[in-house]
Amino acid sequence: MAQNIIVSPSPHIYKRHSTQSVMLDVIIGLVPAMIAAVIFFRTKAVVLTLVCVASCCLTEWLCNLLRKKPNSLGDLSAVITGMILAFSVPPTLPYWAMIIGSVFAIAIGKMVFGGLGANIFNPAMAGRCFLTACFGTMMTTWTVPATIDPNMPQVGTVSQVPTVITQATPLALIKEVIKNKSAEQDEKIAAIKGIFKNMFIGSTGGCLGETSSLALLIGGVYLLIRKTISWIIPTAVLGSAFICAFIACELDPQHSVAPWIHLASGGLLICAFFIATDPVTAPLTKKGMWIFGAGVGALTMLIRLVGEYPEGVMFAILLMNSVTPLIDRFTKLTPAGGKPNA
Amino acid sequence: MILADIITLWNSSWPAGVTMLALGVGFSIVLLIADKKLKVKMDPKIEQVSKALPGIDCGACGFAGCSSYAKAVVQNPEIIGKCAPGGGKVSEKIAEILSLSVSGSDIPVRPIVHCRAHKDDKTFFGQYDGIPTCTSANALANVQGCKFGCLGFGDCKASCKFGAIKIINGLATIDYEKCTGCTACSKACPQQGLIEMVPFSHSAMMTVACRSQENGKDTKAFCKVGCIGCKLCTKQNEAFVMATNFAKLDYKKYQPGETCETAKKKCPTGVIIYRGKDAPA
Amino acid sequence: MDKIYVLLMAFISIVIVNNLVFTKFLGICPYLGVSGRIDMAFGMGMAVTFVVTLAGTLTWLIDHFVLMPYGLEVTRYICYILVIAGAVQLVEMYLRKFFPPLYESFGIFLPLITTNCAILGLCLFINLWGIDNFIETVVLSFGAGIGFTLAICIMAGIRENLKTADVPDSLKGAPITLITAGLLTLAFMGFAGMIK
Amino acid sequence: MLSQHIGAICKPVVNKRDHITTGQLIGNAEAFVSAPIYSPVNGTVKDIALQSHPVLGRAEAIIIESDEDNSPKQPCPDKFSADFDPRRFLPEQIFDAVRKAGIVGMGGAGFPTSVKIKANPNSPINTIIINGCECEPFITCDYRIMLEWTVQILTGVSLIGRVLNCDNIYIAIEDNKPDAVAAFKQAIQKMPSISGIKVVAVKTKYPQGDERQLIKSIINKNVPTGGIPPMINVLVANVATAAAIAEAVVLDNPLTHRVVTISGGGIKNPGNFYAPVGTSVSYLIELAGGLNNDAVKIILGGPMMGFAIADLSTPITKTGGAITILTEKEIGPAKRGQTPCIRCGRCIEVCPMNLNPTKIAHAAKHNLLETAEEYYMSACIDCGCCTYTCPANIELSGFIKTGKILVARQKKLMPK
Amino acid sequence: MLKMIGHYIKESWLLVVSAFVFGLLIAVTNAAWQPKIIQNKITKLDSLMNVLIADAKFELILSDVPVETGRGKIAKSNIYKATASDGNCVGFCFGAEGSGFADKIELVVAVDAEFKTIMGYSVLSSNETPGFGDRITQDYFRNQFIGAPAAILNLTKKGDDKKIDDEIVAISGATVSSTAVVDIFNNYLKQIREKLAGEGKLADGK
Amino acid sequence: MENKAPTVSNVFTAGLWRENPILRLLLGMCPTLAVTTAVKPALTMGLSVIFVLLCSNIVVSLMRKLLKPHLRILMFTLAIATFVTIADLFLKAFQPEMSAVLGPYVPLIIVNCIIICRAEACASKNGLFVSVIDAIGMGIGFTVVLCILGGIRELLATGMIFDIPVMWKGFMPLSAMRMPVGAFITLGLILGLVNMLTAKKS
Repeated sequence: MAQNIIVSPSPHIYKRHSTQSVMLDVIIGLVPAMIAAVIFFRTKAVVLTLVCVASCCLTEWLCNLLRKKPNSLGDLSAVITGMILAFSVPPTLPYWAMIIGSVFAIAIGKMVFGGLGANIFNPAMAGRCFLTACFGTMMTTWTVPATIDPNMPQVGTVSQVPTVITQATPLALIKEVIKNKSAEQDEKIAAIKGIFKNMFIGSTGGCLGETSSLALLIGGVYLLIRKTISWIIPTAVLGSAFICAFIACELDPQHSVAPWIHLASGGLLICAFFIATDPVTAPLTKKGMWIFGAGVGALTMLIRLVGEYPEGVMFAILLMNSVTPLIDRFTKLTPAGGKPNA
Repeated sequence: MILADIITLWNSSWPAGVTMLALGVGFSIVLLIADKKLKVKMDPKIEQVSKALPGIDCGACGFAGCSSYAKAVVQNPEIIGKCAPGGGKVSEKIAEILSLSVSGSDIPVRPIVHCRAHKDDKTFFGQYDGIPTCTSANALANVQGCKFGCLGFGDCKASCKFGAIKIINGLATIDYEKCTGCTACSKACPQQGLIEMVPFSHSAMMTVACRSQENGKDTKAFCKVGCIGCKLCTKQNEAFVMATNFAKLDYKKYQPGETCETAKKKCPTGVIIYRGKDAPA
Repeated sequence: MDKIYVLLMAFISIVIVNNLVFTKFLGICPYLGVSGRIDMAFGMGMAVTFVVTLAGTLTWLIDHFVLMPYGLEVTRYICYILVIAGAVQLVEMYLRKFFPPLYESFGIFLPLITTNCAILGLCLFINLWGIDNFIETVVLSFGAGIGFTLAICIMAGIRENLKTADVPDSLKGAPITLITAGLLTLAFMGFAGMIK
Repeated sequence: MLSQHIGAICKPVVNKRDHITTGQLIGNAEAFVSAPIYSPVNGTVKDIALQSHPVLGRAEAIIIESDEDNSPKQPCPDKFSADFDPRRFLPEQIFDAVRKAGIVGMGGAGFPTSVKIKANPNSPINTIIINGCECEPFITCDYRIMLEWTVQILTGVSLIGRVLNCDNIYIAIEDNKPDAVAAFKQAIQKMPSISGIKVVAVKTKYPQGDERQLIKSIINKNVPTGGIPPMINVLVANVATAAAIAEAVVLDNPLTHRVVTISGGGIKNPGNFYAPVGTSVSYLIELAGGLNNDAVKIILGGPMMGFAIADLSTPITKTGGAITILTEKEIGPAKRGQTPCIRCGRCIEVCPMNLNPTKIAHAAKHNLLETAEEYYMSACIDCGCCTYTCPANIELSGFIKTGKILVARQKKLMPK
Repeated sequence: MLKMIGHYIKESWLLVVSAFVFGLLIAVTNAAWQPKIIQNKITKLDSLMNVLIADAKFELILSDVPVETGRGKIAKSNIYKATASDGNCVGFCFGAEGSGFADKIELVVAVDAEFKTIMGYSVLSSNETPGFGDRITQDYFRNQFIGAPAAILNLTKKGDDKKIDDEIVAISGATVSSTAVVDIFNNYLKQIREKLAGEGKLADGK
Repeated sequence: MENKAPTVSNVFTAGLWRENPILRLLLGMCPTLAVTTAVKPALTMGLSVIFVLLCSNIVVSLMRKLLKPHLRILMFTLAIATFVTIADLFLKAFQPEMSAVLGPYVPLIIVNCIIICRAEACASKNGLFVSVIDAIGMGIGFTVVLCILGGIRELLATGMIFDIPVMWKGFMPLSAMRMPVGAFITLGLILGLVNMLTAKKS
């Protein structure tokens, strides 16, 4: 009988899309932020991102080689990890530190769990956390974007220019206001309020890809339109962060800034659209997504307002990642017909 | 002088000694009473296993203490070998206790695969392109011609905790040196009766390695080495009995001897073979 | 009010910021061992919470009313371990005899706890921190138990997911659990500095 | 083929080399949940042996060699007229006729219809839904008979209503078949004796033909998980079944033939055929012009839930309404291989049963049957939507099916 | 009853005897090494204080002084008086503690005899984050305190860390730890001064 | 297998590799993680464990014939706690710095499963000589792993070993290695490596 006849379980037809196409969408969504980063940080942004993506891919390739598994670079997830990691570090970070972060992100954050789909924590955020733990000072030193100061040190000159011109990020300023109840607070709050427009466009000090709210919003809307991400998580993250910031503002208007400044600053937008929506590490069910998003938003604000670090996104993401299995478990779906024998 | 030293020492240290003494006395009483009054009756097998375990309640096995693990391992022998402090010796001991309880006698029970068809011996209609496990494949028709033989995807191999099963060219083959008779493979195999637990009264057991219920013609069409139900062997020795279109060996009646050898020789498809540790190749 | 604030802060601190598992490495053995399934982990956590509260309080009382007044500090460790072991054993028997369902759900974990260093560790830390307030001791002990429960439940949730993951063979079991715990400590770093 | 339906397997009542005629009883079983089998042709019993079966692999069958002078049976919709009155028949009469004719659910499950229409005083049926939704893409057999046998179907429908004493009847037809809807509406108007039959157009989407989905879309009720429609006083019957009932009751013909759709890119002349039950697939393929060169998959049933076969001597059964022959192009990207699950949740979105397929499938894959059951594996209806939609090409429904088999086996091994 | 006691003795004599023996063993060891342990503590404290106030002898003048460390918490502090070889009081040292980033920070603080200038501090124990908070043990941070006025200290983020005044420049990335140290100073200086003044031990306006 | 008289080298190497308490048996994790920020405390800890292990094995081995089953564990605990107290006093008296660094992890040796495990599995069944060898083997196995772990962490976190700088100039220390995360991940990877090696061997 015909040997070319295939026998397999049903179903016998499949939809025409793949993991790769889903990931490609995310990369496209990150492009506006990339463009903004290039505008503000010039070649530094390009090289940092390239270094990061390259080392992520290389690490993944090596890990697969070591495990004698087929190469999994094709799914593009390593590229996304590299991009997000690059976007979430200050542009001054030396390349070798970047490489350490990337290797940690892919090897420890992802490959030890069995590669894509099995990782419990968002690899990029794990990498960023590790970098913060290792090089705290470096991770909290930001250069002024090239658009503000054209003399900003270019690539390769970091070591030659002894004092890099630094500017605290809006978040760091906010933190200072909260922590030091000193006399200059009003002045500082005014300063923060003054740069809101800059923050929206992105010409403030900050992490590579996190400064421009506009670019991130464009990317996020693209993903939403393509239905690559669910609208629930961004809404929950931003909503709960807004509520927390609002409460803080009401309780202590002296030392807090308006909620929208919090939303527009730092990594909250990239988190809401690109990191928290990472399907691998977010809950599966709709209810779970609401809880997850709200948790991320609230924890971010908690750390920003009460904790030691100016930025709380990475910790909030990792913390919520860690409880994702529990959320999944407690938001278990009930079959359409109700629970059996109930 | 020395005496004075000793007295000072005694003076400074007797309270500690007495405290310990009191503690010792107190706890030994509590424990003795507990031992007497709160002893709970246990399944003798569980008790045996408990005794074999180190009893230090370290939790390394993932269970709540040694007694919990003992209980679990008796119910589900597949989780044998989780006691890290005890190591291999304890696992062996538990396996011994459990395998005794399976056979109920001193004769060890070991699995026999009732199929001897390798890939080249079988007829296939098409290519199977589904989940590569026997259970999945068995749910479909036409994965291979013979519906009763070994599918060769290795569900049994995956279930074996001792690495005693190999799939050799599409046929599950048991390494009787490593096998402990835990019955996991016979439970994992989707083909009914294909892997059967057999009392190994001898180190090499004769067997009719086929369970095809097809009539002889179809069996022949599907497999080069199947039992065609010719009944020749049943005429030689009464341990051979007929089932639906195939002969099988009643292992309880089996005694190695001349007549069995004749039956083996007379079998037209050579489906009567030896299995076991000392099986001739 | 201030007192309550102090107690509350102490509680949050021991549960999150100074979590025994993540910062003091206490109770790692059961953390690796019993975190395979959520129900078991939760039972274990509850049992630990119960015992640690009991043990922390008892040892504090013994320390302050027996050992210190009579200058018997040198026998402290022995007293601690024996008190813990004894208390655990008694509770276990009591439960088994009078509350069998309760025993089934968390009593079976009790013998395991005697060798859990979280218990003895906490007693020692309370001693080291020089806590001389009875209520604070109770709160700290209870909080330590809750912290352990939190940590082990999170881990159990993660491990249930990891069961179906393609973790490299050599990393299966304890290694991957340790690495996960490492990443968890990274995450918990975020809470640092929240408690003054 | 003696295993044609759910329930007790029939025993042959003829012997090797017997000569039999069309409509002669050849297999029967005493059990309640069963249906007799009749010969569709005149011929000689060649053998009683194991034969390929789409589900069971090999099953006992009566192999009949057809006589040469066999004149094929023709469908008989013209024997039914609009002035039919179901009150001519007593409920018991209808029941007996259905039981005797060996009618089973012809939509796919093959549950003996006689059992289904046996009135149960504990849960009286108050709604009857006649399922005119094709169960899967590619299949058009129900559509054809709805257009051509409209009156016969309505006769059958009214008989079901009569036997269950229920006149709240819906005929559900997908909204991409307006002509079928119109045909029924027209026919109903012409039939004075029947009342209470409503024709409903439902959304065209897979798996609309599943009885649970149908009940949900028509009367917005959920069948309890693990339960059956009668639990919420609903009966669902396929249009072909209704037609067969009409034939059995009015003309006293046993069920020996059915309409089979042969379709897909792999066949030369796709179409619907009125074929004797038990005809081999190879014969039908020949009838439809033979296979194209690029045919790679032969499926008994539709592409979503059908059974792929390779042995073309497999006969069709009472339940098998279609043979689908797919080319590699039609199959889609399956050949690209599986990639890891990225937990995107698309399978959850499409699951008609509101389950968590990825969780269940992964648990089943790793033999964590308890976990799989915790996530209600048994509620899965095997529709295959999850596998269809998975971007990682994971055979979710395959794993779930395997898991269900394992659970069933485990229950068998450890009776409690 | 007697039988039970007999049974008991038979079962557990070994335990009881060894408990007693072990108890004695510990006690003897303790008796032998305890003086050394106490000496160690004193030596450590002395050496720490000696770094702060060189060439002085230290004498415990007040022990277990209750100090409020904020939010109603009470800590106990020992105060030592430093006497130079000429017999003059050259300053005071006291133990001080407060909550740091991760755990308690314990310091030894030295002030001059008039309680006007800080003479420095040493870290007795801390469990601060390595690389950040644990820099409170490093000289560049500690030196800011030497010579600073024994009044309220302020913490700033930027400034000259070489200048000696009441402005303390925080360790970058470790604001909490820096704040903790400054808070300890602000807390203790006031309370200890009051205590000493109250006891009349302060060499005021000499 | 258990009937064979264990040879000295057999017993000794068991602790070093085949049944290494940390790498293979996963016992005594708390000190392994907590005290390995550097080599020195790791070594101190290891030596303390060797001492306690040795003493308790000797005592248990001597008394093994007198032990009553249900009082056995209590007896072990008592002996172990005693020796731990002695070790603690010794450190306080002669290594005050290390004692401060190790803090409560020294008394926590009491609940270190290695010791009670060896008492139960080896000393209560074997003679004095075997028990002593076993204790030394196990203790050294424990210490070596502790030192390796401490070494890796100290090297990466500070660029030093035994407080002597060994890394190249300009090396940026990875301070995360000194934090808990470093401990967990390093040990996890080492365990993975060991599993890989053993899998290859067999």
